[in-house]
Parts: sequence; C-alpha cells; structure tokens
Amino acid sequence: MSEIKEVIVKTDRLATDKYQVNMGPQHPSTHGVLRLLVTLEGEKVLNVQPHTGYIHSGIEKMCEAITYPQIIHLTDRMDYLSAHMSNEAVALCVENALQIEVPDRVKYIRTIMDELTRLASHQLWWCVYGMDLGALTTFFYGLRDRELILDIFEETCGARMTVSYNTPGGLMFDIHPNFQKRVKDYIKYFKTKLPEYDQLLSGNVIMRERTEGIGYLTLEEAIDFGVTGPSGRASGFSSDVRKHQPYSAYPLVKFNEILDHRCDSLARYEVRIKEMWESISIIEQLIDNIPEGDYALKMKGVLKLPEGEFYQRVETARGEFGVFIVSDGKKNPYRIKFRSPGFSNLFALNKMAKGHKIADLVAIMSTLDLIIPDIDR
Amino acid sequence: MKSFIEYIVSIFKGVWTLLIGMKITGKYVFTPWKHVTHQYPENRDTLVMFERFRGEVIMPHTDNNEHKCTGCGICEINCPNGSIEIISKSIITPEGKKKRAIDQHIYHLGMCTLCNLCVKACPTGAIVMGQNFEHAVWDRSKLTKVLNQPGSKISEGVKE
Amino acid sequence: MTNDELKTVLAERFPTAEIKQGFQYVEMIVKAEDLHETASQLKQTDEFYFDYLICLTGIDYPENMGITYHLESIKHRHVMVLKVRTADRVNPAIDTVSDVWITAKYHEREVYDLLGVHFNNHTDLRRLFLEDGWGFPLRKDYVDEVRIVER
Amino acid sequence: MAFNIYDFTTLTHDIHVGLAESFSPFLATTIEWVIVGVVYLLFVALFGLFLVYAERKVCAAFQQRLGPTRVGPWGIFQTIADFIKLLMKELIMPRKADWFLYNLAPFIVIIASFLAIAVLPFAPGLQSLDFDIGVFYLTAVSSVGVIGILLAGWSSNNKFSLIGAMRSGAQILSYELSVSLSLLTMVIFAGSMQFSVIVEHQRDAWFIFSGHLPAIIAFVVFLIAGTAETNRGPFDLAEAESELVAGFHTEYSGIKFAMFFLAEYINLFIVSAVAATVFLGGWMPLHFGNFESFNHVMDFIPPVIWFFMKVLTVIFIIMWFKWTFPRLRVDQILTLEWKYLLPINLVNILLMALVVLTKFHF
Repeated sequence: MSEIKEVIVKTDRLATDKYQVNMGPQHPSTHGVLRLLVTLEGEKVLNVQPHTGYIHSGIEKMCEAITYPQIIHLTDRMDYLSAHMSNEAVALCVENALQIEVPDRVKYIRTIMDELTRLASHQLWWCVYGMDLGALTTFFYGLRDRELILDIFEETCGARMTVSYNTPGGLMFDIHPNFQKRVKDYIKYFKTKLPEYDQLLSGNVIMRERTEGIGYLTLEEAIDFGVTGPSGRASGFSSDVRKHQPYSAYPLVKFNEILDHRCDSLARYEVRIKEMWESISIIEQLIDNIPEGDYALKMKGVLKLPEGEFYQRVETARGEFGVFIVSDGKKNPYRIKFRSPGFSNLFALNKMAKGHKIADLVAIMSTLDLIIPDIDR
Repeated sequence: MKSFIEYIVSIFKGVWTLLIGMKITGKYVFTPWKHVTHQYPENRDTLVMFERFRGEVIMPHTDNNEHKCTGCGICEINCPNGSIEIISKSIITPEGKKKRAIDQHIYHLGMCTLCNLCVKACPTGAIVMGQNFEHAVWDRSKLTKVLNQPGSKISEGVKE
Repeated sequence: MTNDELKTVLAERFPTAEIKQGFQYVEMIVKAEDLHETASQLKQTDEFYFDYLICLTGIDYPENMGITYHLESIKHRHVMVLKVRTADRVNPAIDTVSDVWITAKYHEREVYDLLGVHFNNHTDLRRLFLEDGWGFPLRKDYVDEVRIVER
Repeated sequence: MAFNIYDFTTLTHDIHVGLAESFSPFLATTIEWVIVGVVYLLFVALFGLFLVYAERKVCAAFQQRLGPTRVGPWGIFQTIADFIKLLMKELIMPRKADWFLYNLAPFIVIIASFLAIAVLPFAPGLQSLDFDIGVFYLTAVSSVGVIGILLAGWSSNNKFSLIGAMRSGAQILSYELSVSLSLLTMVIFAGSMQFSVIVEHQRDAWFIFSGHLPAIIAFVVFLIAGTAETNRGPFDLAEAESELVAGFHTEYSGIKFAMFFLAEYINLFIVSAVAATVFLGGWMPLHFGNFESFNHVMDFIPPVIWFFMKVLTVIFIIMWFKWTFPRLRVDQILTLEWKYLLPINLVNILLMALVVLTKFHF
C-alpha cells in the first residue's frame, strides 16, 4: 500500500522534459544547408540556435586574389535570387571609387533589371512560403510566373539566375531588341496573376490564423538586430536604401516605401506582396523611357582603384546589401566585405520564434526569406 | 449574444475565404490542357535556346578549318577561375619570321562559371558562347576540351 | 545632419578621437580602450543616435587588426564610420560592442572566426562558420596548400 | 426494379451453396474466407495503386503540370513501377529502435484499414459483413490505426517521428468524435446502424437531399473530420513535410513504408466510401421524385459504377482540399474540432432529431 502511495506522489505532476531537435542541415524547410538547434518543450520552441557554415565558400578570401570585374561573377553566387543587385553593388562601388558617371541608359536598364529581379525573388519567396505553410500548389503558381522573368533575363543577359550582367562602367551587353516588348507583355500578364496570389493564399483564413500575431519583432529589436528589407519594414523600420541613399535611376522614379507597423508574420507577408506592386509600377515608369546611348563606358583593361575605403549600399530583395572595399591601389582589393542582409536577419529568428510552436518556427523562418549562401558567403 | 453572432459570422467568413481559394485551384484543374511544363527530351528538336544563352565557350572555325585565335592569352588572364589555359608554340611565317601562335586552347568546362569575361575580353572575337547546355558526361576528364581543332590555323587578316 | 555638421559635433564630443572626412562618410578613429565607451555614447546620445549597425568588418593590416563599424541613425539619417585598431596582430583583442548593438554579437563572431580577433566580454564567442582548430582564413599569412591553388 | 439484374446476392449465394455442398462446413467456411480475403487484398492493392496514380495526376492538374508521363501511356504504370521499387528497397532500421514495435506498427495500421473495408456495401449483395451495428463497428475499427501510428512514432527512436505520432494521436482522437457524431446524425435519420438498411432508405432520395440542412451540415463536418482522420492536407500534421520531414514514418523504408503509404490511401477510400454510402446513397442511382424516364435511365448504370463514381467524387473533393489549403497548426486543429465542429455537431444532432420528429423530410 505504501508503495502505491509513493508512486502516486511521484507522478502527481506530469513530468515534462526539454529536448533538442536538429532542424537541418538537411531539412525541407531550411531551404538549403542551415542547421537550427531547436530546444523544445513539447511543441513549444524555447530556444533556436542557428549553426551556419555548411556552405561557407570563402568568397571574401577568393575576391582578394581576383580583379574587380572578376569579383562580380562571384557575387552572383552569394544571394542567387538577387544576383543582379549584388552585381550592381560591386559595379557601383567601383564606379564611385573611380568617380565615373555611367550613361543614363545603363542606369535605367540596371533599375529595370533590379526590379525584375525583385519580382522574381518575391515570387519564389511567395511560393516557398506557401509550401512551408503546407499549401503545395502555390509553389507551382509562383514558379510559373517566375520562369517568364527568367526567360527575359536569359534573352538579355544570357543566364537565368547567375546573370553577371553588370560590369564596372556599364553592362555586359545592350538589352535585347525584344526586351521592352517582353517586359511590357510580362507586366500585363503578371497584373492578372498577382490578384490570384491574394485570393489563393493571402485571404485564406488558415493562412491568416497561422500568421497573425506570430513572430513578433518590434521596431527597436528590428533596428538592433539590423533586420532590413521587407522583414524589417514590416516592423516599421524604414530601411529602404532605394529611398534613403538612391542609386541608379531610383531618384527619377516615384515609388512608395512599403512600411507596416504590425510587426508580425502577416505584415512581413503583405509587405512583400505590396512590394511586388511597387516593382511593377517602377518598371512601368521606366520601360518606355530608356534613353538612347552607350550601354557601357570604355574602361581600361586593368582597373585599379585608388587607395582608400569605399562602401556601397544597395537594396536587394532581402534587405540591405553592402560592399565594403578596402583598396591599397592594386588591381585587386586588399579586403572586401559583403554585408549580406540574410546574415543579420537570421539571428533575429530566436527572438521571433521563442514561445511559438514548431510549425510557427518554420513559418517565421520563411518570412525572413533566408538564402543560405548569402548568410555563409 | 454579440460574441455569438461574431462566432457565427467568423465561421461563414472563414469558409468563404476557403471557397475563394478553391475557386482559383479549381479554375486550373478543369483546364488541364493549359499546363505550363515542357516535355523536355521530347521537345529537343524544337527547343531553341536564346542566342545569348551561355552554355559553354566555343571557338568557331570556318570551312577551311581556320579560327581567329592568336594565342595572346588575354582570355586566360581574364578568367576568374583558371578554366582557360593557352599553350602556344612558335611557328615560322612564310616570310621567314619566327612568330608565336596558338598550339592548344584548353578549356576546363568543369571549372567554368560562364561569366562571359573571356568572350568580352577577346580582342579578335575568336571565342564565343555556345548554346549547348547538355554537358553531362560519364568521365570528368571529358570536360576538359581543346577548343582549336587539330590542324587548324589562324585566319588571314586577323590582326596580331 | 550633414557630414560637415556631424564632423564638428563629433569633434566637440570626442576630443581625443581622430575625425576626418572619408570618401563618402565621416570617419572617426578611436583608441581601442575607448571603443566601448565611444560606441555606447554614439548610440545613446540623442544628438547622434546611431542605433543601426550596418556592417562590422575586420581587416588584417600589416601591423595590427582593424575593425570598422558602419553606423547609421534611423532617426537623423546620417551615416558614419567608426574605426579602431588592435594593439597586436598575432593575438588581437578588443572590447565587444555586442551589448550596444545586438547584431554585433554575430558580426563579431564572424570576425573572430575568420580573422581571430578576440572580443573581450563577448558572451558567446564561438566560431560561426568553420570548425574548431581551423586557421583564420582572412589573415594575409593564412596558408592552405590543399584548398588554395595559386595561379 | 431494373438494378436487380446487377444484384450480386444470387451470385454470392450460389457460391456459398456450391461450396457448402461440396465440402465439409469447416472447409467451406475456410475457403470462403480465403476467397473473400484474396478478393479484398487484390482490390485494396489495385485500388490503392490507382489512387496514388490519380492523386498524382489530379495534383498535377491543380498545379498546371502533366504528372507522370513516362512509364506506359500517360504514365499509368508509374505507380506499379514505384511499388516494385519500394518492394526491392533495403529495409533500414534505426539501431536503437524497438525491434518488435517498429516492425509491428505498419501491420496494425494496414490491418485496421482492412477491417473497416469489410462493412462497406459496394453493391447489393457485395458486402462481406452486413450486421446491425455496421456504423458503430466502422468507427470503432477505424480508430485502431492510430495505435499503429503512435507505435511507429514511438519505436522509431526519432524525435521528428515522435512529434508526428503525438500530433497524430491528439488529432485522430479528437476528430473521431466529429466523425462519429456526424454519422450519428445520419443514423438518427435512417433509424438504423446497418449499412444495407441505410442504403435502402435512400432509394427515393439520397440523405443529403432528403435530410435538408442538418444532413448537409453533417456532410460538410464529416468531410472535414474525415480528411483530418486520414491525416491528409490541410490536416497532415503527422507527416508535415516542411516541419517534420515525414513525421511518423520518417524512419521507414521499403515495403514497410509502402504499407503506411497504402494504408493512407485505403483510409482515404474508406472515408469517401462512408461519405458516399451514408450521405450520397451508396450504390443507389440518382433518382428524382417524378421524372420516371430519367430515373429509368439512371437505373441502367450498374450500382457498382454508381458507388465508385460517388466515391471518386468525394476523393476528388478531398484532394482539392489538400492541394489548395495551407496546413493548420496543432493547436488550431484542436481549436477547430473542439470549438467549432463539436458544437456545430451537437446542435446539428438536435436539429436532425427535430426534423425526424416533425417528419419534415421527404
């Protein structure tokens, strides 16, 4: 009898235990080789510790051995979804350092390409986000529309993702004769498809329940963690480099910086959807007005930057991308640093996911739109 | 009572959003002939790549087995990955002068990132980007190619 | 604040620091021992309010290690560059600013990983990308005969 | 009635009589068991393969793709090829897995599915177990499968599996309630738990038409709860791919994985078949009150075809759910059950009782 009593005393409170789960490096929702060490209590996430470096390729070290035009093709491989913006950052940085002004035509084309890249990136993000929430069909609708943008890239730049379209002083080629017509056709087509995105996923009650009030990141935290891009703007962090330090043709176009103060997953979702509309409007403003002129300046065979330190910020689809070149006057950089948006965004994940369920962790991570080579570099 | 009405309304609103979603997918499922995928190996004959598509570096030869490469090595310098190696030889021109010329233009496709810098840098336009994208081979050594064909020589009139 | 205004205000506030106009931004070079104090003042003083650390870079100079901070104020929209050099190159150490800007915690881990700069008082100074026991690849004297092929 | 020519009662009766005359009663019963077992096994295997193929084609159509096209014309042999591949695959077991439970789990899951099929009336006379508590038996048996899922998750020695299994347990136990209550609504309406009687009651009008609002509500609730019961999207938390890799069957390979896979599709079939039987008239043809000629034409279509047409329609709707909606979170799935479906169901039963009492139906 006394034995039984003891057992009852021992089990009067249901014993719970924390346990750790490795999400990744091979996990469907990490979109690459990110490893998250998740501490769980039942389904509740107590702590998320990202472990990076599985695809660290030492791009910064590699860049120290090659010349400035050659660096550009390596920047394709970091954030492969905003390859054109990363290219542009290096090209702009070198142009600024050499104090040359590229022709207007180049600026216009670069801006259009930027926005097309942003559209393509946000489309891929949208379809993957749907998939992370469990709506598998979104994946194909997003890719369907993205493929057409990639076709435009392929026709003009010669590659679908790793475009390498910029060079210091201009562009690799002039735009293809079909370019303007194709882009206009595409914009017309995509304007009919984008409302479908809203109807299929944005309005869906399950999706709303899954995202509203989930993954809260306040403005102060967003600034403190350096969470930029759509993720930061959903917390009200006005971080759009296109607006605050405009480059290329951005000073010439009218567009709104999408800000949202709800700070949750839904806000991050809607900021991106609205940014797609803004991108469409920017492209529409520019596509008919591309001025005539050279597509590239005649540059010297060997580019040597003056001694000094140069920093260039651009806005990629994921946030603020920075190139910091320390030059000692040689043809290759003394030190080059890429400030990648994904790196800073990733580490806010712990703050956002704490206390939510595993399923929310996946959904929150997806709203950050992480690209692993961008984090690891 | 108010919360009860809200509860009922929320059910209908929720179901309505679900039905809208089903309308979108339903629109596609009942038009299955509007699929967007390509049947790749079957459409090989009709598949045309864009003219600027970067599939591999090639060196075009004329019918007389002549190319434009002078063996200057600028492409080798411009390549970021070291995927081009130029082996040159010295030949004796008809005038009796000794001259450097290309022996082998070695191209490692396996290392190439198709960045177009070599093509852009080439002063004589000897190398261009080819549109072939089916590069799969059983043996990695087959990815190392010699671009100038055996017995080929440089075209007349290409400036050194 | 424009760059010139910022320069004068900074000069008033930090008389010991060396302030100059860089290529784009105002640059301020502080001594290693003043770093933490300067950083927290830059963030907390209402005049500057540099609340956003854009970028933290470690640079391997011939004699010492340099750390460069790119700072922006979201309130005032001005940008500046804060620079500091360590005393030693082989075993560099410097104060952390991770308690000022949280994001510095991870950027400092990256610098520690790739350059071997030790950050004092950092709560979680582990390698970020590479395995333990790996060298510091971004140092100029790093040799790896297997993985680095010199042309 | 015209569909009597399609009645299987005489056929099965003749076989039974023939066997009883030629063999001793014990042997005759054994042979009958074997025949029935083999027929069901073949049916389940083939229909399972067909459903996998159908799912892939339907999903492809939803996603503007073509689906399998390579193996055979329109890829119809794709699932057979896949099945052969699964049969030949190496069976890998985690080192620290519980050997006995790990191997037992797939069998429990598939046996539970098999048991449930027994009571389904495919056509008049084509039903192996027609007894007066058919609905009760079905709800009892179909919840046995969750034990297999729990065991699979527990014994795999994998945290993802365990989380998946626990989710599945919570989910199936809750939704079992809704399934039973919505079936109970219709049992009140039909006045019987016997499937053949329920079908017979729908001779003039299917229950979904004759039962007015309560029947429609019960049908919708049953569809939702049934989808949850089969662990299919948007309720596929147990194997949520983006969260738990593959959930409770992460560690299974080869034929054991195939069993889970097959069981999932059999369950899909069972849920659809029950929905078709209880709400859509089972094998009964579509009849409208006074259109004699129309009714006559409908009678010419064999009952088996009617049954499978209805089943496939319901399966298509469930697939439509899966390929449209995002997945729910684990607490939302329970909220949906306990805060929405259960109260609706209880009110619905009252409503149905009122309808039956006032005879406010056809």
